[in-house]
Formats: sequence, structure tokens, C-alpha cells
Amino acid sequence: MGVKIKSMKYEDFEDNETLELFKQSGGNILFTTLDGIINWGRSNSIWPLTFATSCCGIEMMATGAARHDFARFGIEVYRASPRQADVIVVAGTIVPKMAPVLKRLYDQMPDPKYVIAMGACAVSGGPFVNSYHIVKGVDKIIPVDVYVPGCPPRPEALLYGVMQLQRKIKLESAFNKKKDK
Amino acid sequence: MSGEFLILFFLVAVVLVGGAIVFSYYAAPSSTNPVKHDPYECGIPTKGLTWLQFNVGYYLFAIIFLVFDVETVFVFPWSVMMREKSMGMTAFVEIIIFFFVLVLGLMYAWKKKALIWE
Amino acid sequence: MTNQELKDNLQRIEPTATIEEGKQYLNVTVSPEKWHNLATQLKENKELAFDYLFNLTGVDYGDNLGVVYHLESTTHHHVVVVKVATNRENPEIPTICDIWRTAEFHEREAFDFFGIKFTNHPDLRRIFLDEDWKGFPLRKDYDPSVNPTY
Amino acid sequence: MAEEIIIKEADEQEISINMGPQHPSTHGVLRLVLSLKGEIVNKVEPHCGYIHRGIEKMTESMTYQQIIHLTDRLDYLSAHINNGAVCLAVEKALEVEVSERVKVIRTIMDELNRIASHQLWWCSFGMDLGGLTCFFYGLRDREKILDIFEETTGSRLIQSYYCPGGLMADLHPNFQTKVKEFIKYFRKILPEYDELLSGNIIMMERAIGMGLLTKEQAISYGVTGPSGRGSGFSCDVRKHHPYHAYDKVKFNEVLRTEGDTYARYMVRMDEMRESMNIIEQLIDNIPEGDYVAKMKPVIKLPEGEYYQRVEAARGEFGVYIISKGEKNPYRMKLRSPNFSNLSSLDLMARGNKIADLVAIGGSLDYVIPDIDR
Repeated sequence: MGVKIKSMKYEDFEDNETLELFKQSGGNILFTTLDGIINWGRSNSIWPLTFATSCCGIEMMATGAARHDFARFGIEVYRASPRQADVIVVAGTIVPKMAPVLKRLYDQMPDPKYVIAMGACAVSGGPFVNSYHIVKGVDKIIPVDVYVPGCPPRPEALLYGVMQLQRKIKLESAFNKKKDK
Repeated sequence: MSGEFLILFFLVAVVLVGGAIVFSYYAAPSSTNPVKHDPYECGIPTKGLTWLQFNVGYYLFAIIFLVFDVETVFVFPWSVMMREKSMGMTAFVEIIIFFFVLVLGLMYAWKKKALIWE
Repeated sequence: MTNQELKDNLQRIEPTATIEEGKQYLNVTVSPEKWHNLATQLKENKELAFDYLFNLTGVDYGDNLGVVYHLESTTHHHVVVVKVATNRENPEIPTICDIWRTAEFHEREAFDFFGIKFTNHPDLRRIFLDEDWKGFPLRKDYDPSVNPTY
Repeated sequence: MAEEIIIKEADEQEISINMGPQHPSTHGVLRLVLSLKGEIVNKVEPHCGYIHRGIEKMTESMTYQQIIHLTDRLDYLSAHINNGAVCLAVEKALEVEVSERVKVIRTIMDELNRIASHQLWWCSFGMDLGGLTCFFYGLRDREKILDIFEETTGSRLIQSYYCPGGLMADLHPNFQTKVKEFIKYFRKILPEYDELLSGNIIMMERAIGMGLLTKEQAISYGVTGPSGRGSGFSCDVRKHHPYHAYDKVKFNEVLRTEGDTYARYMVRMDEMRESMNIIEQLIDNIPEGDYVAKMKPVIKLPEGEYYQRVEAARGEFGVYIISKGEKNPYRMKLRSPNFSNLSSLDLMARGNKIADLVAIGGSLDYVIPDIDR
């Protein structure tokens, strides 16, 4: 049961192990057309939260600006409050003083919510990994969907990360919650 | 104007709006956590007293905005009907009086210094 | 005003201070008790007119703690470096934020990183780290495991 | 018994609100605790530390070549300039004579970096006042500078292009043509910026006479850079203590005396023109020579203290190194321009409305990782 994703051909995705893994695990989900419609809507309109702590924030702004346009992928507008955001792009270093704030922002986002860890600092602590005041990777605080490496990652890398997130959303099923969510 | 259109109109409204709400209730995943329904204040738990008397200026600004917002609601149907030849002059004079009354209200608020924030 | 005249002037104002010619700037070492009135002199005196404090650094010299002040005069464009040393157990230096307003934040930072208490500072709290952060990070004998690491 | 509600007199009831770490107008994770009376701001109390990464502690265990990769992550919008400060401090300590070519290239790169930083300031200042179009125009032109950086240094935002003793690599062959093209293009575009925002009556209404800072206050609070020069405090390190090739270039220091948000705005706009003049004077006569001096692999600064001041895009950035002769510094203090600029925010924002506090913060143009280090 190949999952048909119209925009990109299945072979074009080199790292398909998540899909293969998902299928081997006997993902016996009934992928109805209704799921297809919901996931099409959700994946093509992901609104990020304006959350930029350091240098990756500038590259995220460059991705949102005219040249590497985010809006082509449905990321139309940055919402200032977590109540209206779907994805939280953690762009920059997270330090222990900021960790409870980030956890609170993540909790206050309505479902379905996703997290993109952008930059080496958010992925694993980055160049500040042996400092006394650093969280070595955001996945210690909130569950992360997509990791975008780089310091700071190029806008194209962030766009590829967003496309990976869209692929991941297209696999979700709203009605059959049998998967280990 | 027989009644069916009214009922049909009402039914379509209920189906569309109700359907959207019910569908999203079932389709959307939801998770609850203690912090979810707290007021959002830039990521910091709110501190201090919020039970206090607000400045009256906020209320005045809201009223003046409401007046001019509702005014545009009346202007839309008027501008659609304006194209019919038959209503030409009378509709125009009518809207001028309507605007005149509103401008009077605005000038009154202006003189009473409702627009200036102290 | 060349370093030499500066040196004589300072020697006259504050005889107890030891002044020597550093690689770049004139270094003045003064004891904490004498520091506050020397600071007012540096600011008020018309020929010196050091009105711009561009750097305030806390330093852990190993056996004692110290603060280094870099001062410049925006009119005469000469620079002086003042060093004030204090002990490690109960570091105490008079504040100068009534003379140069920028010192208020910089002194809070020195307190945050080194634990140097600045007497009669209006609001001496940690500026960067949490209130309940144990220890002073930039001291040489700081042990990071004392605080929760993620 | 529930907390007993005290109803104070109407006019001295204050509400304290967090303009907190996650807020569109604080340019990063700075938390301002405002105590407000209605819309009027009574007190602004900045809480920093939400991005404090302890860079000064880390430098005590790193060699000088490694420190370069930390100092450009401080104020990442003037990455070249910060690195230039550390490199100059090391070269002056070792008395290494850097070739003329390196000095000129460093000056050009610094000025390009300053223009890119002011462009990004212009985008966020426009957005703070509600003008979204500035965001797209400014970043579109900034991409042209990032292309030039990328071609020569390999990366867009944080280049780590300077190294103690010179540069990591020589210039790209068509570096000069691209820079000249950019200068010709940007000379045409800058008047458009003025038409779009400087002449805009709403912006002038919100900026003129707002957030006043006198010259004495600027000196006492240590507000340097374009924010300080907007109040007449002549603090341009390129003029008073020239470094790189600034002594061989004719440029005038932009100074204004009104000290309000509009003055700080216009100082930055004129500074972009000055930077272009500097680049034009240098771009055609980059002297020949080797791009890096002969350096020992392990750099050990002789015992002593060294202080190097440079003019970053936001103010005077200083590096104070105390060295005990080992390969890593005994103590390195980084004088951050934004930290002192921030201390004057409370002084300027008192008595104004919240929207004006946003405009004043935008005119101070602070970058938070540079405050917290």
C-alpha cells in the first residue's frame, strides 16, 4: 500500500526509512480518503510561532522573506501567540532559564502541534555543548518531529526540513488512533 | 417572499456551521495538560492582581470604533442598491444625512477629548 | 593630556594609589575604601573629566577577587584603567553607579558571576542567572555539577 | 481565606505585565516587566539571561583560534566586526604585522557587514511600527550582501572569515565586480527606503520627540553606536581609535543632537551611505600581498592585559584579555554594546505608551545574545 504523495515522487525522498519502518511495523491503518483530505489541509498550512532565540532566528527570517519564500510551502504567516500556531520552530540555543518557558509555550499550543529543532544548538547543544548554562538538545524538554542540522542551517535546509514535516503529517490518521502516538 | 427561502437559508446555515464544529471535534486530536488553559503571557506564569479598574479611555475608544464599524455595514447594501437607476438621487441624499449624523457624533467625542489619551 | 601629566595629577589626588605605566593604558591600583572618592574626583575634576566608563570587568585573580574599570574622557580622549582588589571570603567594593549610571547593570553582572557585593547598590540581584542558582560561575573554583544540568 | 483584594485608589493602580521572552517586538528572548497605568508605562525592568550561554567561561578553556567561532555568535549581525576585535587584540599582543591587503579586506568586510546589519534593523524597525513591506524589501537587498559573503567566505550569516594573523582564504575573483554592482544598485534603492519609511507621516509622528536621551545621559549610561550618536555623543571608535585601514579612508562621523527615535533612525540611514563611501574608496585599490601572516600553530599571548575596541554595528564592542602566557586566556571579558544600550531603555520609555516603548526598543536595535553572552 504505497502512500501516494502527489507533490513529490516517492522515489525522490532518499531517506525513506521512516516510511519503510512504519510499513514493516504492520501499520495497519485504514487510510481513508477523509484522512487524505485532512492531512492535505494540515500539511499545506502549517503556521509557525514567532520563536527565535539567536542566530538561527535570522536565517528563519531570511527563509520567511522574499527570496527563499516560506509561504510557497503553506507557511503563510508567523503567529505571535501559541494559541494560533501549529509548529514551533525552535531556532537557536535553549538554556535552562528558558526551558520552562519553552515547555509552557509548547503546552499552550492547540493540537495537532509539531516541533522543528532548527540548528545545532536546538538539536544537540551545538557549539555551546560544554557550557555550564545550556540545554543539550531540545528533545530533552519537548518531543521533536524534525531535526534540521547546521549552524545556522541554510534557508534551503530549513525548507527541506519543512518538507519532511509535511511528509510526516501526511502519514497521520485522524480517526484510527491505533498507532503508538 | 414566501417562507421557504427563510427556512432553507436557516437550514443551510445550521448544517454548514454545525457540521464544521462537529467534524472538527472528531477529527482533531486533543491533549490536555495543566498549563493549557492558563492565560498566555509571553511564556511566563502571570503574577499579581488583574482585578483592578481599567482606564475609561479603553471603553470610549471601543464605543467610537463600534459606531463607525456598524456604519460600514449599512453602507455596503446601500452601495449595491445605488446602481439601480430608479433610486439615484434619493439614496444619495439619504446617505449624506446618515454620514452627517455620524460626523456630529465624532465631533462631539472629539470636543469631549475622548480621542486623546491622557 | 599625556600619561605623565595624568600620572602626576592622579598621584596628587590619591597619594595612596599605586600607579604604573601599563602596555596600553595607565594602570591605577587603589584600595576599596579609597575608591569611591577617587571615582568622584576622576569624574568631577575638570582636567581629568573621566565621564565615560566603557568597561567594568570582574576578575578572579586566584587568591583574591578584583574589579577592573576602564575609564575614558570624551573631551580629552585619554584613558585610565583602575583596579580594585578585594578578598575572596567577603568581597565588598563600594558601588559607583551614582557616578556612572552604566555601572548599575555591569555591577549586577559582576555580582552574578563573581559574587562581589557592591555596597549601597540600589538593586543588587543576579541579572543573568536564576535567583536560586548556586555558586558563582566565573570563579576559578566553580564546580558546575552543583546546579542541575540538562 | 482567599487573598484579600485591596482596591487601591483608581489613579495609582498599576498592573505589571510581562513583555516576555517570547514577544514579537523584543527582537529575541528579552523579558521586560512593565508596570503600567492604563497605556502609560511607569517602569520597564529588563530581565536578561534567557539566552545566557556562558561564553566568557568557555573562552577560558579554548585556544584563540577556537574563540573566533564563539565571538561571532555573540552579535551575529556584526560577526566580522566582533572577530576583527579578537584578531586585532591577538595580533597586537604578539606584535604580528598584518599585511596591507588584509587590513583593506577586513575594512571592506566590516563595512559590508554594517550595511547588512542596518538593513536588517530597518526591516525589524518597520515591522515594529507595523509596516510589513519594509521586512520584504530590506531582506531582499540584504540577500545580495549575503551572496557576496557566501562566495568569499563560504557561509552567509556567521562567516568566521578572520583568523589571528589574517584571513582564512583570499578573495573570490569576482568579489570586486559584485561589490561594485551592489553599491551601484543600493545607491538607487536607499532613496526608496527613505520614501517608504523615513518620509512616512505615521512613522514621523511616532518617532519624532519620542524616547529622548540627552548627551550626558548617553555618556553616563554608556550608550554607544548609532543610538549614542543620535544624541550627539561622538563615540565612533573608527574615528577616535582607528584600526584596520580606517585611518587611510575619508569618511565623516554621522552625528545628530535631537536624541529622539527619529534621530537614531536617521543616523543609521546616513551611516549606510557612509559605509558605501568607505567601500567605494577601497574597493578599487586592494593592495597585493599574502592574505595571512606566518603564525605559530599554538598561539600563546605574552603575560599581560590587552584591550581592543572596535565599532560594531550597534556600538563599541571591546575585548579585554588577561593572559598568563598559556595557550588560552586567563580571563576574557567581552564588552557588549547592547548591554549598556539596554540600560537606557527604562529611562527613555517612562511616561510613554506601550506602542512607543516598542518603537524606542526598535530604535535601540538591541540583539539579545549579545546582551546575555
